[in-house]
Amino acid sequence: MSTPTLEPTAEDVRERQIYRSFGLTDAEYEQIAKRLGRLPNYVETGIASVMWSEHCSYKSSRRILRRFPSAGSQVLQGPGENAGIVDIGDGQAAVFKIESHNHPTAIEPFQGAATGVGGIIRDVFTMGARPIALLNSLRFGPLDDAHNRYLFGHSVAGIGGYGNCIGIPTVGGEVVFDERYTQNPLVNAMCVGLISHAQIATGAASGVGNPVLVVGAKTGRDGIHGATFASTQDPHAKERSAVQVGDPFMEKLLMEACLELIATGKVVGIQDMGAAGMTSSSAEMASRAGSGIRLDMQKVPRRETGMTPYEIMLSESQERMLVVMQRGEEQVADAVFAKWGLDATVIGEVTDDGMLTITEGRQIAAQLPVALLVDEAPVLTRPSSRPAYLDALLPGADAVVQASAAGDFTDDLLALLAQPTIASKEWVYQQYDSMVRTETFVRPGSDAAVVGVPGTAKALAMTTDGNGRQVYLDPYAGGALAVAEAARNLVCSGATPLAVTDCLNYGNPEKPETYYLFERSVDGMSDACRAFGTPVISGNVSLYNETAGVDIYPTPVVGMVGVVADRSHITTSAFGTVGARVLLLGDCNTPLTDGLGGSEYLAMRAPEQKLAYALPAFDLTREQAVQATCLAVIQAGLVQGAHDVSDGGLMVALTESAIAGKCGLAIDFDEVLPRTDYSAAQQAALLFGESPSRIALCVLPSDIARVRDMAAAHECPLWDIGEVVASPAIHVRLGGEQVVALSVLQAETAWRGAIAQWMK
Amino acid sequence: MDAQYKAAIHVTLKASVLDPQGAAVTKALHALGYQDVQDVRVGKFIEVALAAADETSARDAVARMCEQLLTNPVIESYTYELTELTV
Amino acid sequence: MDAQYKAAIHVTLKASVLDPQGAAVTKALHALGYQDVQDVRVGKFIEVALAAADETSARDAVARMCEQLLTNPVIESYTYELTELTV
Amino acid sequence: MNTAVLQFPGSNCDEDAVKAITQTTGKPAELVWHTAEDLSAFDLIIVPGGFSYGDYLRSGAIARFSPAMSAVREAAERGAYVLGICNGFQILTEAGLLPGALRRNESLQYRCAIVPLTVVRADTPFTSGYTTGEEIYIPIAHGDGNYYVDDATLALMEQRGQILFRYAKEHNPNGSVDDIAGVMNERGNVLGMMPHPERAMHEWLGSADGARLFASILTTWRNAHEHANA
Ligand SMILES: Nc1ncnc2c1ncn2[C@@H]1O[C@H](COP(=O)(O)OP(=O)(O)O)[C@@H](O)[C@H]1O
Ligand SMILES: [Mg+2]
Repeated sequence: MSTPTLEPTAEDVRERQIYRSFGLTDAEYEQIAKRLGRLPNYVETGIASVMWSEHCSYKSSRRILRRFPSAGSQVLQGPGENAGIVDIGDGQAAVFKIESHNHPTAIEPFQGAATGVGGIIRDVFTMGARPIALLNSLRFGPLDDAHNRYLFGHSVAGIGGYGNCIGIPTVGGEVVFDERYTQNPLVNAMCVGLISHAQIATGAASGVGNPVLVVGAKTGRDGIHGATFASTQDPHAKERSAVQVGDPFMEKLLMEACLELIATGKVVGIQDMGAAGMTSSSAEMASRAGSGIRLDMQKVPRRETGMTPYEIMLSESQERMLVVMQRGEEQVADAVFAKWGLDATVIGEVTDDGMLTITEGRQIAAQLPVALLVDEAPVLTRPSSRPAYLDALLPGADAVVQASAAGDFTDDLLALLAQPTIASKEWVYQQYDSMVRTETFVRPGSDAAVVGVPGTAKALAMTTDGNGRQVYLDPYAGGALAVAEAARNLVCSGATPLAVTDCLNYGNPEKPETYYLFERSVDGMSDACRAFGTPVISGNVSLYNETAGVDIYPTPVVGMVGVVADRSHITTSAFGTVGARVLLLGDCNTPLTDGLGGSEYLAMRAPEQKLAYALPAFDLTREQAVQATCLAVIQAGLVQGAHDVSDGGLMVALTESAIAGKCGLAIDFDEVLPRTDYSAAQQAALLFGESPSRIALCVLPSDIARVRDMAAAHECPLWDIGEVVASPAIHVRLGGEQVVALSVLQAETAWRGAIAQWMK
Repeated sequence: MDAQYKAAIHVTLKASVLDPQGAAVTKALHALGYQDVQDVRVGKFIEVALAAADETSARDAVARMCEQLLTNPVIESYTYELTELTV
Repeated sequence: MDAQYKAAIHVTLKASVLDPQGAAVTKALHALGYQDVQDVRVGKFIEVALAAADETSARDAVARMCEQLLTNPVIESYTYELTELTV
Repeated sequence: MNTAVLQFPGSNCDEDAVKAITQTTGKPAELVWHTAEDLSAFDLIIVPGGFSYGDYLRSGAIARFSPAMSAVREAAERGAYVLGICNGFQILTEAGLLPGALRRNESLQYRCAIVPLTVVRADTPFTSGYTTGEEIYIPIAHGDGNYYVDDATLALMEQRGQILFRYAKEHNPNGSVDDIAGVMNERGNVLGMMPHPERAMHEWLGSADGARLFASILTTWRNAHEHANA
């Protein structure tokens, strides 16, 4: 094979400033040249530029990410590996991570979303874990726009297409619609795996002379410079070549083969090829072991002819892994991969010179210090400034929205239930196989999903949560709330929260205001993670979600996993026990005056004001008391159903529980809130406001005394607000009057049909 | 009066884009003994029956629907043939 | 020496079999304002590159692979064109 | 009863089928790789769900050429029970062991849900544990479950009693002809169905109605076996 003659020379790269088109600044280029003591050639410039891109180097975020707590006795592997690992007892562990695929999705929603799922699955089985569940967190523009419907519909199909084919159940997630995401939809995918401690594999390339193999798919010209592309503005205008087509069938084979190979104990290190393909996987593996790697491009199996070392090193072809085997054990890999009909090809070896050396046959095509690529990548301190709008927000209690019919909130409730952000997500999750592996105890539709741990009485609960509008209105509290809501969802299902993976989706970090939002929300998340004892063990950052000057809301998404100690504790959001009482953990009084700041109700009834009012205050101590009580009463076997109050407020939560339980509810606030002169705004705030730290419980009358005692012991307020009734209707009395009256069927029709109606 | 046309549209993945279906079919054909098959690409064949004032506007409509709905130019390309149907 | 051929195979659902994809595309085109579209059928377009001794054996191979693997005769029918590639 | 669960590249409900058999018989089924040529040791062969060969080209189209499928044909001819679930049903139709074909769902969407089925006949080896006309709940999870046969074949199948399961009225999830969810061969020892009985083994999975299907096969086999040995 001949060396390409058209490739620019090192001098060309400098003279024509080609490095700029790769995303390197003049100063960064000079720094690289200085460190090398010579001009980097074209291949080297390409390699360095992707490694120093935002996507690979986290240069804008690295300083901030250090603020997250990441240690804890349960943590077996914190951030820095392909996925984090937490102990779940009995020698077993949960492995998980979340990842964004926002930019590819914006231009090819099916494949963009599908390959996002493929990537996160690889991150988990790379650790040696068997993936057992998938979740996804989605943000799109409003559904009244055809292009938004196209993006949403195809993304969902792509997520399903990948997970269904590979046979990992998709058990949960969330979907939010807001015009801030029209140009920049967000697709975050999370994967959870199970592993026994003994099987944990890592991505370190150690042991001089150990062979380095590429396994799985052949390399093509897919997505060259995808990593750079993910870090720049306006995905539409940028390199369209960066979209890849996923092959879930190949990934299924690759997963089975890799798990089989890791189980042989002959693997030294293994790492998937994600962003920046072979470049980042080899550099990172060498970096973790403090070693070097030498790779011969001529040995890499290729799908296309005439590929240059530059193209091979930067290709983002999917479904490939880099494996370091023990020397002399190559044939073990051969045998395992042959059974699955896959290639396992030795392409190089581990060295001790600390260099990443790329050859083409005997000829050196690139040679760079691993440290330069990984450790010496720039860490930026970006200017940060508090956006002025934050200080101009009005008190939430001032947001005045009257009921649409005098004194009656029934129509408002129906309208709210049909808001796509609140409506049932059945249209989405019916397209996902949520049951394969037959371990799904709680399928999508409750608070958290629950998946059994085979061979034990335990189960894992998992959820993803985030609310960009709240973070926009109060970055610190919004960040903390995302963590709190995730924990609350787990607790409602009967689980003890264990740890967090986070996906930080923001706009342009070069804007000081955006950077401020980023920083403050990470602070809020960090403090909440400390409070709940849930360290951050893995995560992902997606910046530059900005088009034509419009940033998305700052949207940190929290993925959280907890353990259900005994399957008998598993609880769902269904209130289906006739005669049981409806109790509210948390305060019933402050919501009356907290107002509607940040709520879906305000966004629906007065869209122009939705960003004008401050959020209700958030008190972490109160939140902890509510969650601790909830978990304690569930574990004591005193709870028939539990549902946290979030989007849409108390009435939406109660209605969802009634629908799921196929029962009616008679809610009566007159006992506990005996005044008769509440204003319409106060009533709306109680019914639909989004004051945090509340959980509705369904409890048998005979258990109420014990629940009261346990709440008192945790200093958690508890309110008895109504009863589960057989007659399938929801009635609410407040201020001495009936303020809501509707049949469960009416509510269910509005709620269940809304998204399908749009997507017809 | 409008004339009747039939467009036969071929949508194929761009040459550089991975075609997992094609790869699987190639392998299957080899396993079945068709060793002389070198490559298979699987695309879509879409037949559209439409009315239009004349050939130019029919062509224009077909090209637009290809670009708007029937293909994603990021990964696919298309060609089409138009025939006028005699009624 | 074998010659190189390319077969362009069109697989379509039989006329008697309802085509849900075609129906969906018709609806989507109407929604986009292409009211003059009367009918859409969606099928597969399979390109096979193969070597064969001569045209007859190439045709024979293509027909056999269509019947064995590439189509399901219960619901589909096919046509193909063969071109010899000049090297 | 000796049970084999076939594994093709891309099968993903194989382990679930093994679990269901273990629960039914107290003895695990054997996972058999698609290259196996001899299935003579087995009384029941399950062709499980999943995406064999990615379901590329057509669901089940490539898998039907696996060596194990020739062995399945022989097993069916000797009278062993064959149960194709979801992708397994697709493979059996592609292989010609069952009539008809499975098209894309009418909605063009993959659909996963627990659906009501009507048991059309309860006098077969696969359904003896149900009652005729009974409504049962079994999960579906497929994108290509839209069953097609031409009218003449359908009439014949009706006449011969080959239709075992229908989606309950108003609950056809995919557009299947005549609401068909599961069909049997003429001889009565090969069943293909889109719903997943192996996912309906416990109330906590949403339904335990699938367990009776496996129990039916076991009972029939035992009866025949004891009869033969008597
Ligand atoms: N994209 C999605 N994929 C899978 N399940 C989803 C998705 N979106 C929502 N769900 C499921 O629907 C239910 C309700 O979601 P959501 O309202 O976000 O719950 P919560 O407010 O309790 O976090 C949950 O069980 C959730 O997992
Ligand atoms: Mg919730």
